[in-house]
Amino acid sequence: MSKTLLATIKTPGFHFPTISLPGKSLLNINKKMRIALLILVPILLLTAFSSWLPLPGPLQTNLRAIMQWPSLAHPFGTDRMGRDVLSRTLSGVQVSLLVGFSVALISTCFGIVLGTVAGFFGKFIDRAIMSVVDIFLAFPSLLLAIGLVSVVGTGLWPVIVAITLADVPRFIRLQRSLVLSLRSRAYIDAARTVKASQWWIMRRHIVPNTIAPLLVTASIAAAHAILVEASLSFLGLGIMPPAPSLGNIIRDGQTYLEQAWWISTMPGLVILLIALSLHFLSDGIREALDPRARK
Amino acid sequence: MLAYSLKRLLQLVVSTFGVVTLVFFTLRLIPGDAAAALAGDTITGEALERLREQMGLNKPILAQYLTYLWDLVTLRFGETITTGLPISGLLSQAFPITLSIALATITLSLIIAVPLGAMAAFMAHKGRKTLDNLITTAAMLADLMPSFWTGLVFLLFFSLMLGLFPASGMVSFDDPVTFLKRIALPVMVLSVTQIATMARITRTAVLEVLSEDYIRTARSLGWSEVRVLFRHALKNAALPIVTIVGLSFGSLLNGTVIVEFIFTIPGLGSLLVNGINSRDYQLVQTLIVFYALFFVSVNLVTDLIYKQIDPRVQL
Amino acid sequence: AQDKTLRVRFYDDPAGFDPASIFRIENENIAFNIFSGLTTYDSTTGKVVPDLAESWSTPDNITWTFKLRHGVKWQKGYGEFTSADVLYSFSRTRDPATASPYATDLAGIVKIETPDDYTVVIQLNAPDGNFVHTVANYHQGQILSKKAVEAAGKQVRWQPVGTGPYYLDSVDVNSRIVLKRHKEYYKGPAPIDTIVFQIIKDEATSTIALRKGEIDLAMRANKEENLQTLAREGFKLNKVDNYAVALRVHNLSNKALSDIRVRQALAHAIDYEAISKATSPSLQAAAHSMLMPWMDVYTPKVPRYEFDQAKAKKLLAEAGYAKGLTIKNLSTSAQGVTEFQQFEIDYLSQIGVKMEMELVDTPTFNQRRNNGDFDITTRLLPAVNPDMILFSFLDPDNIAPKGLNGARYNNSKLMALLKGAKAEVDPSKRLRMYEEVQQIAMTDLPYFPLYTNNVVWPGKPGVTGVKINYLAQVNFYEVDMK
Amino acid sequence: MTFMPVDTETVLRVQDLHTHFFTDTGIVKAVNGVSFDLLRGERVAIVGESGSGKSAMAMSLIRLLAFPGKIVSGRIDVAGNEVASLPESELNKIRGSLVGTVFQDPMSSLDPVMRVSDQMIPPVMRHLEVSHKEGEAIAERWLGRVGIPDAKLTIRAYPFEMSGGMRQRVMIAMALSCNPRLIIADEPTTALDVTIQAQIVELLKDLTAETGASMLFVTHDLGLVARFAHKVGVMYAGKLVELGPAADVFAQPRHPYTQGLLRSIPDAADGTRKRLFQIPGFPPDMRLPIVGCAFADRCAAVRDICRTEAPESTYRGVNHFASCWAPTGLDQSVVERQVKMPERIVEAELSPDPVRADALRSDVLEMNNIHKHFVRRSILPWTEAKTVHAVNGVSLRVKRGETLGIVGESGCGKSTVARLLLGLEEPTAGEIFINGSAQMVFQDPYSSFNPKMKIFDIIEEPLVVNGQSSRTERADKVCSLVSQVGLDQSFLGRYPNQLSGGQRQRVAIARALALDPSVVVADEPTSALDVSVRAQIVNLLCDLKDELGISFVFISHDLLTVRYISDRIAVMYLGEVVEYGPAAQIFDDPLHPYTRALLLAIPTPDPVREAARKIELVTGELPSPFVLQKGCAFASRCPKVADRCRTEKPVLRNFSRQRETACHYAA
Ligand SMILES: Nc1ncnc2c1ncn2[C@@H]1O[C@H](COP(=O)(O)OP(=O)(O)OP(=O)(O)O)[C@@H](O)[C@H]1O
Ligand SMILES: Nc1ncnc2c1ncn2[C@@H]1O[C@H](COP(=O)(O)OP(=O)(O)OP(=O)(O)O)[C@@H](O)[C@H]1O
Ligand SMILES: [Mg+2]
Ligand SMILES: [Mg+2]
Repeated sequence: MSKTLLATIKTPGFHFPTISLPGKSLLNINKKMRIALLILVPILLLTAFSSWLPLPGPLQTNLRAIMQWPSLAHPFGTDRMGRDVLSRTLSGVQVSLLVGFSVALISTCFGIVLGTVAGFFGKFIDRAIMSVVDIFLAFPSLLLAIGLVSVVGTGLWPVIVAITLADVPRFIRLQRSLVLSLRSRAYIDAARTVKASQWWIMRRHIVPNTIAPLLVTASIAAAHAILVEASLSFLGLGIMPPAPSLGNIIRDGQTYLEQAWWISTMPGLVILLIALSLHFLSDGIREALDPRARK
Repeated sequence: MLAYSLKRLLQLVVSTFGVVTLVFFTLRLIPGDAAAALAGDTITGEALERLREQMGLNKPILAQYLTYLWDLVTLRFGETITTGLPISGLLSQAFPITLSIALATITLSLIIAVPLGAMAAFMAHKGRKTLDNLITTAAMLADLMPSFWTGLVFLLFFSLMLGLFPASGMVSFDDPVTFLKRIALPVMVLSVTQIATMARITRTAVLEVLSEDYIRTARSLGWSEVRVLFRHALKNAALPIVTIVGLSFGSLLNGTVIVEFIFTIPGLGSLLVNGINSRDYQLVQTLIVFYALFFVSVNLVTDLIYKQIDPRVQL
Repeated sequence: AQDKTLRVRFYDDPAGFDPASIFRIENENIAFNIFSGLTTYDSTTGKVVPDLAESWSTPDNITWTFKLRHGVKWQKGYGEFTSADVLYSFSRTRDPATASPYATDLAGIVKIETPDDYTVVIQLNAPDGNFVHTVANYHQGQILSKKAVEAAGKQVRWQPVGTGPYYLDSVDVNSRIVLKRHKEYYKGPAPIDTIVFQIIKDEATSTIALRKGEIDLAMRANKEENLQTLAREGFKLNKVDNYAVALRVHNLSNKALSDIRVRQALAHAIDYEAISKATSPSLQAAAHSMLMPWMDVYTPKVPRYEFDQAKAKKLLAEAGYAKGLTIKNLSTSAQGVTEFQQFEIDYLSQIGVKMEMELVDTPTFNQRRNNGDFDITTRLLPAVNPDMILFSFLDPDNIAPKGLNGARYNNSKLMALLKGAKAEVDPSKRLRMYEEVQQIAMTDLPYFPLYTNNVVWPGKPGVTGVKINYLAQVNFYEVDMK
Repeated sequence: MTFMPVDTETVLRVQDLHTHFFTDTGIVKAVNGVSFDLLRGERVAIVGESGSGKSAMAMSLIRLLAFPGKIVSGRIDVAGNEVASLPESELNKIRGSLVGTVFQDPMSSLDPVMRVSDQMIPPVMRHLEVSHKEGEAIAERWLGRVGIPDAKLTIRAYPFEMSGGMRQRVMIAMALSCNPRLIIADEPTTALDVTIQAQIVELLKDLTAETGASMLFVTHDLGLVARFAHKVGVMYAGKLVELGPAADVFAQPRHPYTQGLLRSIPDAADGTRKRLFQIPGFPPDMRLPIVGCAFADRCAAVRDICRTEAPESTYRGVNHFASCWAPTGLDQSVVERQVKMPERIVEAELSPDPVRADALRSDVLEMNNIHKHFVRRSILPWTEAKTVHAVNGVSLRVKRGETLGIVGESGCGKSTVARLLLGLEEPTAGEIFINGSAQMVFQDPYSSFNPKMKIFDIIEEPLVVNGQSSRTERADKVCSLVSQVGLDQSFLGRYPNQLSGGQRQRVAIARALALDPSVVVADEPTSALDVSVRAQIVNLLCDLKDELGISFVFISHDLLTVRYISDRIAVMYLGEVVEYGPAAQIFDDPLHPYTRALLLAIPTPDPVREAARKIELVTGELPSPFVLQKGCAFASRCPKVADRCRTEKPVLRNFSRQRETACHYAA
């Protein structure tokens, strides 16, 4: 009898009332994610296929088309060097998203590992990790950024590393506090009573339940990273032109705010859209991950 | 209480030592030194060497480290390498400025953000989503404004067009009105992001509290919703707000470089960046010790405020 | 009459005003107004004119006799200026204990004599026709009061005492420097009583401050868009053209760059004229020589490199780089990648040269540039003395890291000509020799002149007499305001 | 129906009240046409299944519904005020003054960051229009009246400085302080200990009688109803299906649901164990339209008309109304179907069959003089750390197939004993032997599941971590486990939140059985459950014990259930066992004064017996667990305390062959 039962578990006829894996079904349930994707997908598509668009390259200067108003030929106008702002924005989106996602991803990974270890094992390990975290928190992130840039030069990776270094302590703290609050949950005890190993408990019970709040923080961190990159480039530590990032386009265009507002405003709007959709996306995923929200 | 403070102080000493050591060696890992920093277009290599010697940069690193530690212990901050000015003097000039800007920013932000956040939470709690969405989205957008951008826009608008605030000038405490006018713009620029963060935190915290039982109790005693919101809900939601204020305070002390640059505010941020840019080891190290001290003091004060707000908090 | 106060934007940090260790042009400009030299530069023509020395003479460019002005008073009551102060000042700079980077500039002095209070005789180890530049009111040429220096002790850089038109009243390193006029200045008191230098670092803020009337004059503005706004609104753009030339330094120990055809190809590949015109017509112009047109030894008769990408490609192909090559350009992160450099990158990419920017922070940049640790980089040396430029850049004795010859250029023929020219007394012969030097340099192209720099000090229309000299400095004695 | 004018004696009149929650997934019709009157001084109890709309109805009365709840239609008249249509500001004048409210959880119902005085005095000042000083006097007087010893001092305290019972007293004092005419109490004692609960109930009873206030209180506990209420209203799916005088309803319930509810409680008087009555099925989804009688699907007396037409509320006796098509509800035949339960094992011990007795005599679990001390260190290094003697020398044995019940007040160390048994805590001293393995069923099944795991994974987990068998074998085992606890396999793919409370507890039990344990420790496994569901779980546990021969350790506040399920009982007080013996004997003849007080405090679901009973309450609060008592721990509250009790600690000693007690004067 039990053999046939097993078969029923595996057949599609078996009743799984709600989604279990991200996929088509996720889109169905979640309004927020749909809004987010509605914004994000077109931007990403445009970005990915920007070379197919009838636009000049992002680095292509044109001395005869300096600071032109937005027009059909240049939907976002042109900048001080006659480059097409749309084309630059699109390629800036790639860079900025890379920065944002890498920072969020790396920070989250470090946060999960170190925060979990600190919170779960407590005692000496906790104290050791947290005092290092405190040191990093008291350490001006700017100095880190400058140090890094001086040693390895400017570029994408130094920027990502610099921002990540400043973010990681926060993630560790967050994860630790989440773990601390989870550690006393009844289901952890329940797992202990069946002699589950520490490793198993961390992997199966603690970490999955910290993902949702971490995700929200990560999406904020991603949006912030895009901005911090802009500020770093203001200080000459970010991604350097002519390579465009949303940050440095805005920063460069900022000086022409009176003469040519579009140079910084248009990519600024794109950042806002991206951040908004990241926010919705993370919120949506969080809801989708939360079985409690399912009825 | 005193004992608690002492314990925190001990913590401080340990972590400061860590920070100091880290900073000392990080700084020296960075290529270029004070002499190189000073050298502009015109200085030759030979002259540089002479300068380096004069600045005491030729001594072995370990010797420099020990001297430095000893100076710290004996509370001698010394002089900057590049300008020969006493560091304590620079600090005592820059710190009050930064502090007042930070305080003003926090105050302004709290005054605006807390009612906004509370309103948003209240509306969300009542299911009236429009205003909540409006505030939440506005906060998100404000959070995303880079300060170099808002700085310029504010300058153009409030200073040039409306003529309300000066764009430059001495930052002096002699005349409070002038002083306030002078720091008004930087404070406004810094507040934009602070308001966004605080409003968001307030909203989340208040929203959580609003569904607590004791809120219902207060309502059942006949208090109006507004009174319940501001007397009961806010007080209970204060812990996360205080936490974020503490963190903001820390970041306002070292994270305002851009604003200080734009508005020519001679604060700690500029001091630090100048120090780093001119590789003035002495200055940077001292500043960082100062930061660490301040950081821990803010934490301490935050904890004490916790205790004040929520008597359940154990110190 | 009411006391006049001039408010001037100052864009850097005050770093002290000891001539022996002064750096950075803004600080130097203050020192320029506090101190005097034996000679100084005419603000308009750039010619060397008398200052503390009323006259001078030399029979052989080796022994120089200066007759000093009588009755010149030190600021802050330090009494009268005499030849002893000259002796003291020069000896102080030369003293290794002072560790002055400018000691080398005075290294040629063998002996200084002061036969009386108003005569100074200086003997050099080799003939130097341009020695009057060395003793001009600039760095090593500025004369200090012995008494004042000794009184100030370690704080000498913050307590400068000179004989110039203004004395230092107060410094707040964070926000401003206040100069007051020296009432006993030997030419008579300056028209303005107080000059307040306000520190405003951000260009945009400075422009707004000027437009709002918070300052009267901005020391140097370097953003074209701001200048246009100011001009439109009726501000006066006080200006000196061609103050210095920005040179691209080609490191000749780099394999590709050691090939003269590659260097010439780079020169042909970019339309420098168009870039300057398009991006900052008021701030820069295309350059064709290492020297400035206003220098007496300047010659336009040097090879020119027209914008011709076909030719550039051909030259590259001949040098064996038909497939292109990559060059690293060392630059400072403080400045970022300038628009000019972005254009260069774009133009060079069209002939298959990939110019990669190596951006490092300023101290690192300075260190590496001084050590000659780069493929190409940029250097701009403001100087009035042509020898200063030519020797610094071309003399093999000055090869990095010892000196500024970052290209590591070593051409004995050119050197012989240059040394000869420096010693030559006959003006026409001298000029011809300088011409030949310039021709060789522009053919070999160890350095390529990217553009000449203009300096603009925008100010209110009522501020008059802002004449910027070729060291980009303003003599505030001449400035007045309505 | 027309709305009748309210005479002076009628304090509350509710007429055809409809309250809906407008959620994203549909409109929850929580209250669906409720009408009743409440006279001056009358106490009405509202009982019913969880989710039947009791709270929604109660909160509607003063319009304190949480978003998205809304009163849709109906009239509510509180002493002449039309609450449903009153503007908010007018309503605020009624709240707190005309109507006082007491909520369920005393721990969370007081503002944690405000002193009692700041919460109590301002409403008094406002509603009675008195000065601060007078207000303070009034507040203190009320605190005194609710039995708070040092009112002047206590009023300065923060809620966290008080015990739960004290806090609930403060809540009551607050509710009464403005002389309300109506008190609404939503499960005012559910979160409290039996002994404290009894105190609070008596207090409310006395005070309402004294002030003439009427009272509406919501509860799950039918025993309480019997002790306390004049009238009972039974709610089911948003409707009052039965309403009548308490004695009448208990004696002659007319609605099948009421009848089922009353039968699902173990009978305190009955020595023999019958299988508890279970109401099958689940309450209807209140988002869907209900055709006919909402109870039809679960009703044994269902007939055709029930499925098409909803029954009106009809007269069934003096003031007694019920909504059912059947005149008397269930017929006897259904009721008789209750099965007899297996006999208690302790009796068997005395049986002559030597083989069986031998097998029974083997202990599966033995605890010898176990101590567990928690040290609470302050952050200050030199202040003395406080030690909680959570378990202070407990020795227990559980035999194979036996159920040991542990009862005792909150904080007496029951859970700690459970955790020690499972190895979740290390004992400070003493030894524990387990023959085989122990597993646990937690109080709140929901929180004992990882919300991110599916039921299948939850049950499978013990098998996986113990490296048992292959995937397929594990799946087999999981399937057989769920069917063992009476669940359908379709639940395996769900998440815990998609299950009802009873189903969750079944899952928890299935999981506990996965590793074939010899002992299952159940720490309050039914206290988070509904009365009717509780019966199912209790029945299930009894069945399992019988089928599998597993031993149980059953911890509960619910003494009736403990008595029903246990073979032997240990009564704990402040970390010690004060009485130990066969369940029936202890219940019938308690030896220790504490046991006696505990038993007296249990309300029985029988208004006649409750009315006849003279309730002697223990007074006073639990002593602090931080202070180790020198003499008998119960001395401070014991009615029979003598000098010897304060100086000499009584030890657990044999009283008779099967009974042990720790009292100097046990007779
Ligand atoms: N805030 C809310 N939002 C949506 N639905 C709600 C809300 N509060 C209650 N409900 C629904 O209204 C119905 C009645 O709930 P109510 O709280 O009145 O039940 P109850 O009888 O008090 O149950 P319990 O005994 O568990 O307290 C339930 O189906 C519940 O799911
Ligand atoms: N981890 C712990 N740290 C400190 N004290 C604890 C801890 N666990 C329990 N205690 C204390 O030990 C005592 C006994 O607690 P326990 O939970 O065993 O009581 P209980 O009888 O289960 O109560 P309840 O009926 O409320 O569940 C209490 O005073 C409690 O505060
Ligand atoms: Mg309820
Ligand atoms: Mg317990």
